[in-house]
Amino acid sequence: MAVPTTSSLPAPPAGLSRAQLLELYRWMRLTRTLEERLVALYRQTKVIGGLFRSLGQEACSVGSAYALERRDVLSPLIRNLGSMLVKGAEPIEILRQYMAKGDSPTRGRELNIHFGDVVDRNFVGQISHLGDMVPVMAGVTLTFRMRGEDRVGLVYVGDGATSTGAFHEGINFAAVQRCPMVVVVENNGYAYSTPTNRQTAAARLVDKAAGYGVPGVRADGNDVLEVYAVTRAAVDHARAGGGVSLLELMTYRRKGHAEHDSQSYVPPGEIETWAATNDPIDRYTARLTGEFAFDPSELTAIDAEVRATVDAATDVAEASPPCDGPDALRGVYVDPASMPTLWYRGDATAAVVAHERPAGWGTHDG
Amino acid sequence: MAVPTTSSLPAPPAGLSRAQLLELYRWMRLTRTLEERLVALYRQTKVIGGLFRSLGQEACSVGSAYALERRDVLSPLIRNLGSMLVKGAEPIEILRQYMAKGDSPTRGRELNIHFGDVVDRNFVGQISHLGDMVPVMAGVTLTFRMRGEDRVGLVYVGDGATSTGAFHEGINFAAVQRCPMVVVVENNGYAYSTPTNRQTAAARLVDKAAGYGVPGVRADGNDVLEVYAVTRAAVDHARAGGGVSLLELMTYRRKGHAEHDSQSYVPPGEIETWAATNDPIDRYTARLTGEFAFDPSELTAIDAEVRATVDAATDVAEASPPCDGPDALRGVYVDPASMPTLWYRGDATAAVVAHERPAGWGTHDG
Amino acid sequence: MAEITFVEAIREALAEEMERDPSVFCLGEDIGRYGGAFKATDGLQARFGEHRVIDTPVSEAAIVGAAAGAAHYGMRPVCEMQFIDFVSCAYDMLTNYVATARYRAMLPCPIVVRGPSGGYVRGGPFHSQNPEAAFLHTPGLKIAYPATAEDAKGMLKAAIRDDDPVLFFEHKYLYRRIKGTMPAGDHLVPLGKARVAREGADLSIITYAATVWKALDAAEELERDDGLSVEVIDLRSLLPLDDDAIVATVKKTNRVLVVHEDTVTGGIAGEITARINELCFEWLDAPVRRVAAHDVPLPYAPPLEDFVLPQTSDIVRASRWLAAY
Amino acid sequence: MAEITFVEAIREALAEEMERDPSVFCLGEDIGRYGGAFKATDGLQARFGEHRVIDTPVSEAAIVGAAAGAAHYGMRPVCEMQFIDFVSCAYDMLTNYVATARYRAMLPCPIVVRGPSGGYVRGGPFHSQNPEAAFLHTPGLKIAYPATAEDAKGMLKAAIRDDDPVLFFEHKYLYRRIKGTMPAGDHLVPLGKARVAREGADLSIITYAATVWKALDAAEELERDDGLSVEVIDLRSLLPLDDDAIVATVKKTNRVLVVHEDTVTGGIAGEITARINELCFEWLDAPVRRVAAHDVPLPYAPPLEDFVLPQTSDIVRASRWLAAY
Ligand SMILES: Cc1ncc(C[n+]2csc(CCOP(=O)(O)OP(=O)(O)O)c2C)c(N)n1
Ligand SMILES: Cc1ncc(C[n+]2csc(CCOP(=O)(O)OP(=O)(O)O)c2C)c(N)n1
Ligand SMILES: [Mg+2]
Ligand SMILES: [Mg+2]
Repeated sequence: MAVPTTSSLPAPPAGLSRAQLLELYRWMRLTRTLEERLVALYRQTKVIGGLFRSLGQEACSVGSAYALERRDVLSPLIRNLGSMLVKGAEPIEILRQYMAKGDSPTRGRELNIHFGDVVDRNFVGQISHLGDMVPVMAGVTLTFRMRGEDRVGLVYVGDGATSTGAFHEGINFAAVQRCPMVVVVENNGYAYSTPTNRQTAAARLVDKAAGYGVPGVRADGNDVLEVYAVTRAAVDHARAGGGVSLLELMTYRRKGHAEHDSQSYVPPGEIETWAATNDPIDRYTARLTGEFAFDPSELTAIDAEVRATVDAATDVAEASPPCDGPDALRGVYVDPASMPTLWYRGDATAAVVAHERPAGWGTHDG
Repeated sequence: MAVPTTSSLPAPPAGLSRAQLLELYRWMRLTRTLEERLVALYRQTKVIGGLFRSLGQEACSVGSAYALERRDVLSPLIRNLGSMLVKGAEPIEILRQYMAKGDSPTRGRELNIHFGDVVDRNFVGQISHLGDMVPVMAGVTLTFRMRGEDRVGLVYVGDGATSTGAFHEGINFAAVQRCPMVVVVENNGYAYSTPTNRQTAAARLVDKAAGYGVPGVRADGNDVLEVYAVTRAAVDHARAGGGVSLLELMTYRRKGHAEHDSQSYVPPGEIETWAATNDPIDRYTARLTGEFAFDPSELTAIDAEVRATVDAATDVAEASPPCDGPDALRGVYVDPASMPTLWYRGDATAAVVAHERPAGWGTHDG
Repeated sequence: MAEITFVEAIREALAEEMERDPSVFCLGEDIGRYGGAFKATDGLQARFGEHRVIDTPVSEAAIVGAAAGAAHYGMRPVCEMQFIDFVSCAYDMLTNYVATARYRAMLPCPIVVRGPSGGYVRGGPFHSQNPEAAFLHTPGLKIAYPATAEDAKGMLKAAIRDDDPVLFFEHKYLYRRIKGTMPAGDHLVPLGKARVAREGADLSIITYAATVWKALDAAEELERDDGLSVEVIDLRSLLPLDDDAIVATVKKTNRVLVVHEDTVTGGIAGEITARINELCFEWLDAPVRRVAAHDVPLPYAPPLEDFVLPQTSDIVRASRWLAAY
Repeated sequence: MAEITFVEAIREALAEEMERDPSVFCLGEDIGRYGGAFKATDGLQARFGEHRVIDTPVSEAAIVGAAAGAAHYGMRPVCEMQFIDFVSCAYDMLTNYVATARYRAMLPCPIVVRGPSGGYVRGGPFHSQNPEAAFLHTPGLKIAYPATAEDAKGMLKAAIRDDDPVLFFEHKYLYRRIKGTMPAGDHLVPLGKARVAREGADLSIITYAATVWKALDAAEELERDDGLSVEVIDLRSLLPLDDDAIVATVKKTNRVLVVHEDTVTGGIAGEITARINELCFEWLDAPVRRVAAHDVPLPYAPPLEDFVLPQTSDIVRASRWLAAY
């Protein structure tokens, strides 16, 4: 896969302050450092289940989420750890969740970064089924439009997820309803082992936009400022009542689908080229210290602070209690709030005695 | 809704002979006459279930199906009676099916024109769930490509059906696989009561083509020769290994969704305008007798022959036997070929006596 | 109070709840200006506006998914499936996204998915379905299937107010054939509670939806011709099932017929039989037996449909078997 | 003959059938070059070519629909769901299109839809499902769920040759944990036939898939500690169910525990209980009882998953109850 072409030169820091430029850097660095920590914990078998990396894609998550206000709603996928951090998810939550701790955001019910908070920080807990979050976010943003609230929603899909019926139904529904929604297609070249050209015959995923009657923009997903700028424009468009936009962010998945994946299907050199020439953090670092004249020490200070933050969170997470089995029965419904424990969990003989029988029913001897 | 714009002037009779020009006329006339007969039978309550008309859309069905060879496969929808006739369905089959006769093609299992023949005439029995036939036809045509057979498939969808996930998944799959498949979107302005602009925000349904990386053509669906020409080109393209095409045929549904529908939602005058100025049979008649210099008597002779055919078929269909209840249990599986009749169909007391009990099990007295 | 039909009861429920609570809104295909394929939402768009009675594209997964999203942010959406047969297109969304929302992510998801279901109407295999059993093993969902106009109204209102997602099946055979007089005021019928549709002492028929009426006809006939006293239990809610009501009738009559319109294999009668075994096996004087549809897709032609679906005469014969056992 | 794992048995079955019959082909996500998420199709694309081992877009409905279309025209497609949890996205296609094809339109539809299912692997709610019960009331489908490597191979080969559509569940917990020695030659195990996994006289455990192994462990423990002789029936096929095998074991032991990994409510145990009631109620010396998962979406954290799913100790305790009854 070739290095993506940039549709335009990076915009100047689109109304961002210098502090914000550093903040973007910090979110990308935090994403990467936290994921590296998760890899270490995974190797120690402390992470339970698969581990999904966004290495090399951090600019997509961070740049796009940064374009949202706190009241706006974000729907992340497994490679959007960075978006969730920007939206207010805490490293400790991520760590506890990956380690299946009893005080994790889902109390052990769900894995990795499948969790959300629609009350305060406004990101929605995803499910695994690809595409399903698009209709859901159509409904979230329909609500804002119906109630006249000044809020926008952003939903991510991968190149693979664009093939799902749910994606199609959701974006079409939202487009007709002019929902204030931004759909970000994070085209990282692969869906698991399947390259994008086996996923669709379309020349560009953004070519789908016209079929839904919405504007479409393709951008360099490894340029955090460009990602921010195009997302910000789409968010503004949505906020102004313009409805749905489709963004295609060109990036590259440098790690396997999950940690276990050997990436045997990737052409030799492809990963190395991207790593060497198109790492979003490297590129941004160069710009910050070059074009924007930050002193490198400002960035290393951030790196150190991030590492300390992740270290501290790791210590707390490791000390977190495991889940408690019977808690599994709580919270399926509001009413009833708990499901009963099954009949055989207890003393068998006592249960036979307790088992109700009609009067006159004798002890049965087979 | 405005009269559709024609993307190009009608082609001259695209390699068609004069006999074929008359054949096209006959299929359209047969479609309309047969549907009118069904309306009469419906009013006599001899048609069981809903009745779906293609009045004013006959050119879409006939012109497109006429572009196929017998070995090619067609997947019709409820408004494609004309296509099925072209593909070899007999009026008697249609009549028996609508009247739920025991010798109908599905032996009473399915209704209206939900039936097929994949052995000889090559059209596939549809189901009601919109969009589902698109993946199915992707598989049919994938098979032809895999086996190197010189066969093409054509699948219809309505404007409404383009909103389904199945449509999206099916056309995308077929496009990636370069299946020899033509997708015909019959845009008749409505899905039940929903106008196309509430179905999609896209300016034109054909704008979806680019999103699947396939060529898209919009054509005047009420010009049978144009329909034939664009379909023929797409079929040739598929046959030559070019893969999927998407055609949008602009037409208008002059009757309600089904016979019971009052069309209260249609703006006043809209139906009348289409009927007066854009009836596909009227337009074709004018061309045949004008541009192609057929004598009107040649057409009235066809009309009479068609009427006689439908009359004769009606007589036979009316005399056809009804279905036989127990036949319902046959044919769910190849193995077992029949399902058992349930236990209570028979004499209750005898069944109690016959009911097996262990030796020594006394008559129970409650 | 005048009698109204089942479908009018549905419409009243929707109107009353939309009136009462501005967070209630409806979405579905052709439900707005047209008022729905069965006119269940007739007049609601004129009364409540286009943004509270939304005509959607033909996209069942999007309808249900959007409802879920709206529900997370405080709305109480009511989705219409034009025919409940099309809920299969939203199966993933319902079973994976909606049903698990609260459990996996503490997402409130108070939605109702309603639509016309059931056979006896010559609708053929795709306009006659009873898909309730497919959802029975999905914790997080509730399932309602009323048989009377009163319950249709009272349970739909309860479903809309319920904080959990509810699948609400409306038997289209009953829409215009069944009438009822609505209790005055805010008429609510709680979910999860069965109803004794007819008291009896000799045997029990446990059923729901359209076959409640067939069971009542059968009970009448059995009383008249055989002198049998048949109790008919209308389950009304299928998830949760009203175990207390099931146990009570078993303990009373000791003989049980479970009747439903869905196929015998895999229908809800299996679950009911298992619960009876677990909760009150010792009270049984005969095996629990099922009357249900034959295991075939529902065919369209009248003689075939009549053969496949359970009829009153089947219930009568099966009851005689049980009584004679 | 060397032992091979369950997943290798699957692969052997696929390879042998593709070798034997050129109309057999595979399609699914990442099954080609990558060999599938669980490597069930590893090496098949290299051996049989790209057009017989097809990597598809992420489109379960299209995978199943395309398989059906191919089957109408003489092919025998084998679809892989990357995880069986995603079969929900093809629910409409399977239950409405595929299952009815022969009945409604005389369309041959010999497809197999296979994929890794089941829990005990910390996969969480969307990578651990057992959706078999959702398909049980769909006439036209067959359902296979083998527990041994031998059956995995023999039944998959039989499923591919079957002229009807088959859902084929492969428990991922067994993929690499269970091994077997394949019989020489063309090893076929017929669909629709259960297997006596262990002979016994005092009580019967009827089960399938991963819990067969837990039932066998429990039987061992009960024999050792309680002197109980427990029969274990491995159903293998869930649709059609092997009534003869069920009746035979009931008549032999008179006490039945039905065990499965799916939730208790709406799981297949209900259907089995109903059939026992209908066919051999009079042979029961105790109520039929169920051991199954708690009625919650399957949680991910080990203590939660362990609590929710049936464990060997649960089967032991429930068996003691039955024996003491
Ligand atoms: C409906 C559905 N089918 C299959 C899967 C299995 N699956 C998980 S991730 C994945 C690939 C996703 O690719 P893409 O959308 O490009 O996202 P990426 O992993 O590249 O970020 C697949 C097929 C799924 N989660 N959902
Ligand atoms: C999946 C699905 N949802 C809903 C329906 C109900 N339905 C039947 S026809 C129809 C409208 C179809 O409109 P369109 O596709 O434009 O075809 P037309 O009737 O105009 O030919 C609807 C919504 C259906 N058949 N399938
Ligand atoms: Mg990707
Ligand atoms: Mg239309």
